[in-house]
Amino acid sequence: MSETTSETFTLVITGAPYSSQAPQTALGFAQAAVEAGHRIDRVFLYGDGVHLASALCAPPSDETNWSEAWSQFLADHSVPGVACIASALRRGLANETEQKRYELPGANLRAPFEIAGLGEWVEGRIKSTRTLYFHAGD
Amino acid sequence: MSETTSETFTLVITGAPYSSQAPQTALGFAQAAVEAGHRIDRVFLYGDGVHLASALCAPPSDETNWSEAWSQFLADHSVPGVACIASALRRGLANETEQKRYELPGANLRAPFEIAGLGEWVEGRIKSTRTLYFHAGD
Amino acid sequence: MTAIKTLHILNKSPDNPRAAKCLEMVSEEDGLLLIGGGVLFLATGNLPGAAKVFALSPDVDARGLGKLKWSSASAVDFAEMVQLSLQAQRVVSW
Amino acid sequence: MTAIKTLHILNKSPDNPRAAKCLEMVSEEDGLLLIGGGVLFLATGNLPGAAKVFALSPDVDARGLGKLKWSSASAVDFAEMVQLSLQAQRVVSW
Amino acid sequence: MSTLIMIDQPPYGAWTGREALDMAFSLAAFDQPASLLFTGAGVNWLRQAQEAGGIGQKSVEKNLSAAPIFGIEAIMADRSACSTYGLDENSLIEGVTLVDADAALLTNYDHTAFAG
Amino acid sequence: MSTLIMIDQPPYGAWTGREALDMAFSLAAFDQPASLLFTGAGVNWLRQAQEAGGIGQKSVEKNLSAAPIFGIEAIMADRSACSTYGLDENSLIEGVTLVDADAALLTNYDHTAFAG
Repeated sequence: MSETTSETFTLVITGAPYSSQAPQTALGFAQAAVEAGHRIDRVFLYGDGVHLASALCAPPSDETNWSEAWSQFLADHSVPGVACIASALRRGLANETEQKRYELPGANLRAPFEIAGLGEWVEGRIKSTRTLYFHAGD
Repeated sequence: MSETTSETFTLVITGAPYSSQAPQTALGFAQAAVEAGHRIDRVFLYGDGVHLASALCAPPSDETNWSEAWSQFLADHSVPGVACIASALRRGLANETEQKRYELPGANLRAPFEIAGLGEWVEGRIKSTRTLYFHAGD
Repeated sequence: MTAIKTLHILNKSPDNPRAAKCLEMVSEEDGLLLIGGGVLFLATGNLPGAAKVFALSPDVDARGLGKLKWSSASAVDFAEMVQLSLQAQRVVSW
Repeated sequence: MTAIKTLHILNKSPDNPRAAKCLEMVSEEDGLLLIGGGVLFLATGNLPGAAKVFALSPDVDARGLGKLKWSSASAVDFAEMVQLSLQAQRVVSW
Repeated sequence: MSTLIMIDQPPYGAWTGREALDMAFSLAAFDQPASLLFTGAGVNWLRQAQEAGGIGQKSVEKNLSAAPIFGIEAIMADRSACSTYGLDENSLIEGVTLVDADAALLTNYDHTAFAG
Repeated sequence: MSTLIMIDQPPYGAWTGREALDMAFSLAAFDQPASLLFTGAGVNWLRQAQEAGGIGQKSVEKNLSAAPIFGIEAIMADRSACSTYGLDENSLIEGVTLVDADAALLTNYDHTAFAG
């Protein structure tokens, strides 16, 4: 009965919120996976996907704040959310460690997102039952 | 002799650095326009283009920092650089005014970029000899 | 339970060149799950005949295609998308 | 000084659907300036015969097309791009 | 100083269509003549009965229906693209004019722009 | 656990190609089998004599030439895409294998991914 076996997923998000639908589709998938008794091993933000980890998004009040919604999901289910360090540094996402290292005027990474290398993706890809990608579409 | 007449340009950048070539092509155009004796009336960042105004980009040291290069150009030639407020708020770009208004944990807009509405684009489009767009390509 | 060799998840519209390549690489033993702009293939109709075709309901409804009759595809929700991704031997996100 | 009605600036590769629409909307009195991925049309060769075609040199060189013979297009630098944009009656950036 | 705003990306998957609408509405708000032209997959913005609540977005159908009230001069759709996507008078929202998007059309406007 | 990384976007105009290379090199660094497949306009990454200094970027030609040294198993290019873009043995960088990118090819890999 494979339906009741608990499986693990690594989700890779490469599309930015308010530019693509990738973060919301990924969240719908993640919620359904958890409801079915599976585990999200980790969420890896790559390329433009790192913008999802911004603490400074302020969309209109009648629109979903996807960064906030994802942070809440990660916290509620103890899922690590990792932004690729190379993508993050180029695109202006920094935590306090990177702020100090590169002498930047601030930090804007939203908790509980962390910054780490592509090794996190490689590990997820090896360990999880499935690694799924959520790209920008059209 | 149209070559020696001074004309004005509004440049609209809609592609983000490190995701598209739009900011660098726009800078090449802007520099050539100024060298030919023309004036850049304003630069308007729209959509994903607002990421160019980030103060927190830290690309590898052997790559150009396009945010810094553009800031320098704007300062050197007293050209206003304006990020669309609606695009900026959704995508996590904020100055201190917006930080206070939306109670955000920080601000990341790089000087001399400012935040304003689409009216700045409309005005540029009316007043300038030419309004040119630099979109993400492939 | 349907046997699926590769599940192709397509979120590109029929105009996107990646969509054409995806359809080229779908075999008869594969499944094709349309999400995002990919559901617009239900409007153009030019879908591969052989493979099993699925379409994510919320994306279909958003694009006003909920009332189209599409005999060639099955509507799925996120729970079924999760199941499909586990059933298939491998998943490719286009 | 060349008379150009509309200058079309195209930065999309031949695979991009916007590129096809751009070529459809170029008339004989227009100019077509290839920049970015648009310069790859010099490799595929399927350019409109009638309109004047230009290609931005740094983009051509970056993509390794500097040594191709392209009789159908003229190389321009940024200074000439500025001039072209002023000469034309209007500019459309695709 | 008439402006044509072109939209060739489909709805909901990408944001440029919404941002193109904002540009057109902004021109209209400043009393500048503006028209919209939908081509390619962009014509899918004009389909009736879009229900985007399930993907956490707002439908733009109402915004588009209100376009004439806000001063948008015309909403045009490329005839061949509509045909590709199975759109006709019965499935299109009201107020859309079918046109052939060709070189001649562009010459009716001083300025033509995409949002991205 | 072999992985195929696909690249269908041309060089320099967009970043996903570079980010796909980083994924492949990262797999190789962790001793995971990885191959690259270039399709569509992506085959233009493989053209000889790219000089990207004029656009403020680095050419990836050297990175790609070094791929076997870093442990990348194969660099493949879709035959028909190469033909579309006028690429042949004389204009391609060394070490590229021409293949037909079809359904059968995918079944050789446990995992297939795009960078964006």
